Amino acid sequence: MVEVSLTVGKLDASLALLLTKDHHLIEFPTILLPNGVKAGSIIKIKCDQDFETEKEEQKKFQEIQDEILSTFGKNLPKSPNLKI
Amino acid sequence: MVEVSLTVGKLDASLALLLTKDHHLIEFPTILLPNGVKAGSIIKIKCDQDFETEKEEQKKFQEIQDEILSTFGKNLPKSPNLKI
Amino acid sequence: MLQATVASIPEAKEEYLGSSIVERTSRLHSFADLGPADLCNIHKQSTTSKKNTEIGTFLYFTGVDTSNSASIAAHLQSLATLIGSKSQYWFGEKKHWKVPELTYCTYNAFSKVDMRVTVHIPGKFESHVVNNDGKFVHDKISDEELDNLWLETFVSSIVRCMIDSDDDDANKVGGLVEVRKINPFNNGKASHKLLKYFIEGFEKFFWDGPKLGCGVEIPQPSLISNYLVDGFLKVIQLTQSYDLALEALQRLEEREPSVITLIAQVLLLKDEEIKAVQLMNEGIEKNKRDADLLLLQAQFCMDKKRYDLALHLAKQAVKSSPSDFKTWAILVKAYTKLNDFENALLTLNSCPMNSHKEKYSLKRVVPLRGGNEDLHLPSPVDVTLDEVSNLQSNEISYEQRNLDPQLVNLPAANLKSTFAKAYDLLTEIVMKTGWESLLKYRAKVFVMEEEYRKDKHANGHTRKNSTNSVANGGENASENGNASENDASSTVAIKSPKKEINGTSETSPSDASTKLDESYENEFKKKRLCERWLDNLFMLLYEDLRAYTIWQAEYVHFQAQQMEYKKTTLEWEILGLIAFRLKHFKEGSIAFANALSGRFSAKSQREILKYYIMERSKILSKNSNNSSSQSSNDNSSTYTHNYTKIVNQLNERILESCIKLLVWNHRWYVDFSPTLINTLADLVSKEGLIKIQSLVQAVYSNNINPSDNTGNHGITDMMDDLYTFFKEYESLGFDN
Amino acid sequence: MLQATVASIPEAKEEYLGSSIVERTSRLHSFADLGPADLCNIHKQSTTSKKNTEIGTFLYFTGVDTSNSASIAAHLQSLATLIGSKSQYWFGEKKHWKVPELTYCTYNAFSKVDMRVTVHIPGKFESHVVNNDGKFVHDKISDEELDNLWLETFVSSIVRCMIDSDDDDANKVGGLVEVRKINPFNNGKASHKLLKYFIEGFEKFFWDGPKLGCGVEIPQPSLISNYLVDGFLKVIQLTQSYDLALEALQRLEEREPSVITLIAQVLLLKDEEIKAVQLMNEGIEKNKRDADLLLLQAQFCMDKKRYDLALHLAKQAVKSSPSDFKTWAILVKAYTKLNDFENALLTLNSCPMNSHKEKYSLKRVVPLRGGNEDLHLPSPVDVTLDEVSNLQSNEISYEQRNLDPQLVNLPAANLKSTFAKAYDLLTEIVMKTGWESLLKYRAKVFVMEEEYRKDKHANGHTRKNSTNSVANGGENASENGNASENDASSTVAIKSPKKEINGTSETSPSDASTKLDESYENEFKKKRLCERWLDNLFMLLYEDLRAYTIWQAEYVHFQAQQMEYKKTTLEWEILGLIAFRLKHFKEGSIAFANALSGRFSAKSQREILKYYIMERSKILSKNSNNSSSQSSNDNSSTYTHNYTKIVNQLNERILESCIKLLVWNHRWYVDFSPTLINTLADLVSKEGLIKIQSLVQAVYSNNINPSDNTGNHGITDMMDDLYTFFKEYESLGFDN
Repeated sequence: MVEVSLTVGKLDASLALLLTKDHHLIEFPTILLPNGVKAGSIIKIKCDQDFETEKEEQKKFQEIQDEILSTFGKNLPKSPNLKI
Repeated sequence: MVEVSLTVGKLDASLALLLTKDHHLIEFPTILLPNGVKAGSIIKIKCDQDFETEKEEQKKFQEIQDEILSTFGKNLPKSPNLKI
Repeated sequence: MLQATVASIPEAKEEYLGSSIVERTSRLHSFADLGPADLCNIHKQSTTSKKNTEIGTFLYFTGVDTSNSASIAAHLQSLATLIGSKSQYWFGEKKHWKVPELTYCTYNAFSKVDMRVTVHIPGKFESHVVNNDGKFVHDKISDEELDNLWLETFVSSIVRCMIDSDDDDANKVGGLVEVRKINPFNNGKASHKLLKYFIEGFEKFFWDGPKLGCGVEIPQPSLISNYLVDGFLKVIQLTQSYDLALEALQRLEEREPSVITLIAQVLLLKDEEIKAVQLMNEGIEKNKRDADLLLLQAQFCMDKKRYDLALHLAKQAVKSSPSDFKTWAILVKAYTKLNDFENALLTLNSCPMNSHKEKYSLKRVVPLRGGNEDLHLPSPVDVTLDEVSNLQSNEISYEQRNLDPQLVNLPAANLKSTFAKAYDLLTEIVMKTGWESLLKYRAKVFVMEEEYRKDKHANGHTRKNSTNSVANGGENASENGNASENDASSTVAIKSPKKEINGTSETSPSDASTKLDESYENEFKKKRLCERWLDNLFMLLYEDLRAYTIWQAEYVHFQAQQMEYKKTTLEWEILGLIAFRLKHFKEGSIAFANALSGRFSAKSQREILKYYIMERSKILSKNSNNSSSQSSNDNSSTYTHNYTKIVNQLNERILESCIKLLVWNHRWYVDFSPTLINTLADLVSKEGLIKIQSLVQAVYSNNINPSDNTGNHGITDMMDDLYTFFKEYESLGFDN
Repeated sequence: MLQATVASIPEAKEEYLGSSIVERTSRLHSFADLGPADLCNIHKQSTTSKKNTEIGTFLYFTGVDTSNSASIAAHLQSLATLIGSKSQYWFGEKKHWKVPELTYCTYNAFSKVDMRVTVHIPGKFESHVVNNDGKFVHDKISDEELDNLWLETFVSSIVRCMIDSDDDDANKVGGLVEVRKINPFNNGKASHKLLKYFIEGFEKFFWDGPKLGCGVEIPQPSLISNYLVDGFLKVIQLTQSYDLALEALQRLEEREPSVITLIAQVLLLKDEEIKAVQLMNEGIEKNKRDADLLLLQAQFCMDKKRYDLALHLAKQAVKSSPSDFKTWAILVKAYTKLNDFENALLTLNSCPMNSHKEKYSLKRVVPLRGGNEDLHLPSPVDVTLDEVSNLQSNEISYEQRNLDPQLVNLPAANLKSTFAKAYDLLTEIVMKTGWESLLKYRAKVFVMEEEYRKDKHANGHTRKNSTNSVANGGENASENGNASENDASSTVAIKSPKKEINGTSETSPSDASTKLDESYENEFKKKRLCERWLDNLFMLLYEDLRAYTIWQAEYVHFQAQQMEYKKTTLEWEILGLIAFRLKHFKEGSIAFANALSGRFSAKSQREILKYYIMERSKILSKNSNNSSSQSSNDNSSTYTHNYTKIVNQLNERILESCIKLLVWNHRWYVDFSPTLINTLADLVSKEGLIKIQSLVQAVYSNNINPSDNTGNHGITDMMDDLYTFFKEYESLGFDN
């Protein structure tokens, strides 16, 4: 887990400019900021890996692959190719 | 507090490209990502306002202002302006 | 076989003898990616004039066999013979030339050297290798290295002649015309050897493919996406040599798993759909972040109309390669097909733009000091079709001068690179939503850039500055107050709600930021900033729609008044292009047909050809549905009759369009048009060669209607060349 | 007072009568920000030639009183009289002209209209207002509105003439020379009225200031930072009218609190330091995110050498306005002063670049069809100084042709906008660290861009594309393999460690990303990507350092051999500029002195003038320290003696430099140089007017040494004009 403190340097329609202590400049969507945050506010960001969602998504993706294979990847009896 | 789930689309030397569910693209410093994160990983970001640090910084800033005022903003007896 | 004539060789005069070579040498260091077309320098002596003065000319070539110095020497020799064989009109004077010396330069894009062959007549030939600095490095090269350089050169040449787009007008204003393009694979048995040699070269240099550059949809060439691979696939499709390709690719796949995407692509070209699907599935199992493969799979699902599946794949592709335009583009398409327009707009807004790249096209290396005065552009007389070959340029320039000002310079027509592609995605959306709804969707998801124009943020720190090279119209307008106000009055419908804050308070930084702080929590926070380039595309879309709407309204009005709606060919063509940009294909095709009823126009002909092909495939796919569901239906035979009639009609139109374009290309020394060959090959596969042959014979036997501008000559000979090509490569349908 | 002569009027020939006005009209819509210089169109009839043919000429003006149409008419009238009063050499022929008509155009940058006055001689004058579309809109304007337009026009003119940099060479190659610049405030009592009128206008249009644009350090003009404010402050400094300014600003502050920054700035100019400090403190109490005020406070602390305090303020400024270059720049400076080079580099890397903006400069509006052949550029004879006025251009072009190739086009010399400023920050760092340590610091904090060149990311999605307009050298080199290899061999010391991954695997997307995934957790993760533009600046720095080092080494070598180290003036000048860029001011000043010993050069003179001023302020500040600490010292009187001698010497050199530059400017029709006036005013405040006057009198009374190229004429008259100016505005020291 990583936790870090950032200053909101600027607040725009949809993007905020955040500054780290060591002068990193980060563009950050305002939608991800808590309510009440203003230019000049300081925020804490915690960042964690989300293994659960990873697994879920993987499963869903596998289902899509299976569906594609079963729909288009099997030798169906071909409809007769009419020649006119 | 805001919590959100993001996919790591790409991982560079210092910047990662993160994607939100609704197709926001965020440049994010890799230094803020937890160890073990790879391209394709999913991460959770929690964001909180940090009132304590705000107060601290405010105090420190006030001290600087006071020092400036007391150093340069008081009528000291002028050293005589030597005309040569 | 159609023999080249001296009238098929365009030439440009050099400033002084050999200056074209000097110029090329001085520019070698600036050649990027594939490099320019081959250059041929010709020394000419007049046999008629007394003084023994030599002049120098030059022209460019693509498609010449550059696999070794001897084959280039042979090409030069035959060129010299051709020029010396007959007298010709040379800038108004009848001249008989002798050619004592020729030099051919062809660029090796792998090793970044220029390979050169000089032939002395009579005499021997010599070859040189020239590096980036213009220095001869031939001496330092071993025989083995030299063989390798020639193979690289050959592969470079073939890729160049395949990638060079034949979509563009061969004779566009200011473009390169002193170039002759030859089909490298239409040389009987010998071309089979060349094909094998090319595939061998492809396999060998596959790992250096990125050196050749790539198209505009990706920012950087990769092993799987680059011009070498593009050229290879085009050769395979042209010659239908799928099995040769698969062998080579399977060997490469053992070393590089991502080659699986290319194998699947060739299987799809070969119509082995099930195999391809299985292979793609296997590939994804191995690497579910292979963006190229995900893209191919997504495209496949789109083609099968399974947009739900495509959506999932496109999302995964974006996650796997978020800096590529093409992954985002297919996501936009999937959302659009699924009528999820809000997400379509949001993803469109996230597409990474690529403003620095241009499509590959052949360019002049040697500038024409005297402009067009330096050009000798003879008219080939061996293949002609009056309406095409006799097209007068003064007629076109008359139309240009008198062009309806409303139709001049519609900025959407000049979009380049990813901006053009993004516009295409946007028109697909508006096609389904209509303009008014589109504006509502836009207002729902975006905060408009102009509401934040004062915003300092817009400068150094955002992606927005990638858009500065968008069509100038919009940019200029926003730069000075008055102009943009004038603009506002004409595009009032497109403007988002006027700013409420005004003047004073708006420009005060402290003030503005307070305002923003207060309000951002509600509306703005949920919306996203619309990228400036997308904002600009909306503007261009409005202008296209306005022009289109005016045209349609006028047309109805004229019809009601029973008046003729008169436009020049050029105007119809522009209207057709607007309609096609807006996906109103039916209306566009009418405009192009009107354009072509006035005079021949290569652009209109090419566009209407696309329409015919689109229509045919629509009918064919409808029929395959019908034939399964309605096979027991009573109307079956009437249906079949109608269907056959329509398809036959379309096929005839396609054939006619191809032939006219082939004649046009031939007039401009272009005897290799991959797209047209593929179209005809497709026709042959559907109808059989015999039917096509007899159709051509019936309509284009020499000199049928010399009176009504349909007189023609040599067309059957020209087509014979193509039949030979189809037979040589055993194209589908060549044998019935 | 120095009367203008006909030889002070440069002219350019029009294509046809009135064409310059037509050209200007057609370009009105493209004028941005402040707009171009005023244009004056002159119709001329030869009284000597028989045929009554008229020709048209034009020139540009700045500094003319444009406060109403009558004053412009008066200016035109006197111009006509001047031209008609005497015959003159006109392209080699002696001609006597009559002027029947003149038109003057001056751009109102607030309302974006062109104000025009035409005078017929004999006859009346008329005035017009022309809008962006080139239409006359005079009729629709009420008298009150018209008065307002004229006030706007006047303010625009004054701001233009103040902002137009007089740092640049008046006669630089290809630049605008057909322009005459006048001091708008050197007109006796009348100019006091103009000054008041300008301040009135400033106060009235303060809210529209952002319309006039801003310099390169900020992306967008704000109320506090824009050309109107810049021009205002320059006028206040020039005329030392601090109290007038403070009154106006205090009224503005009531409505807009951020004006406090400007008040503090004026207080500092007025030398009321304590008041300024208190005011800044108050302002910050009210709004601790006022970036402009924080910047001013930080700069103040820097000047006081309290870098620790400046650092805190700079950090707060960056947090308050992170998209401005200037907030970041001062943070870099503070870190550099505090020897925290790692943070200096990290913050430098975060500076937002502004590649689209250019410094304001006067440009041609009317192109010269015939090039320089169209220019009539007489030599004024009223003020001359032989070595300056007789400078031969063929001497300079000889030096240019024979220039040491090592010194041609050092790319750092051509940096523009924020890139030039960032380079300045970088050289401040290297000045303290040296090159080798700088490389180590760099390697410690950055991953180099080239290690990630293949990286797709570099395209659409990062800020990196803001750097594409950096000096071309670097960009081109990286675009084609060979060139960049050659490049590598010459700059091998600068390259970061070679990539370990090579060829094949590097270009394979799947492969590369796996590699990256594995390794990113250790080294790379802690480092930051070096922006491409910064990478490029390191390259340029290396080239500057190399040239500098070679020069210094050669010099030592020649000295050891007791040989003369010979260079042309141009070469010395370039060496001086390199040294100044690298902050080796002593070495630079030697080079400029060498340059000037060969012949006069305006650039060298200007640079060495800066050096003299820098040296003097160093000595003065050292003395003020010494005088307090050493007042009881024995050596005190010897010290004072030496000190006085050095300061006197520097003052004489400063005076001499100013005079030479004034003569040079006068030769090129520039009779207004704010920087030089300020320098002289400073001298007067230090030494008293009487001393300066007698110094000038002693050296420059007419025609002293006509033999040795120091002959002169009219210099005392020219200086009298300035004395009058100082007296008029009661400059410090004018009365002793």
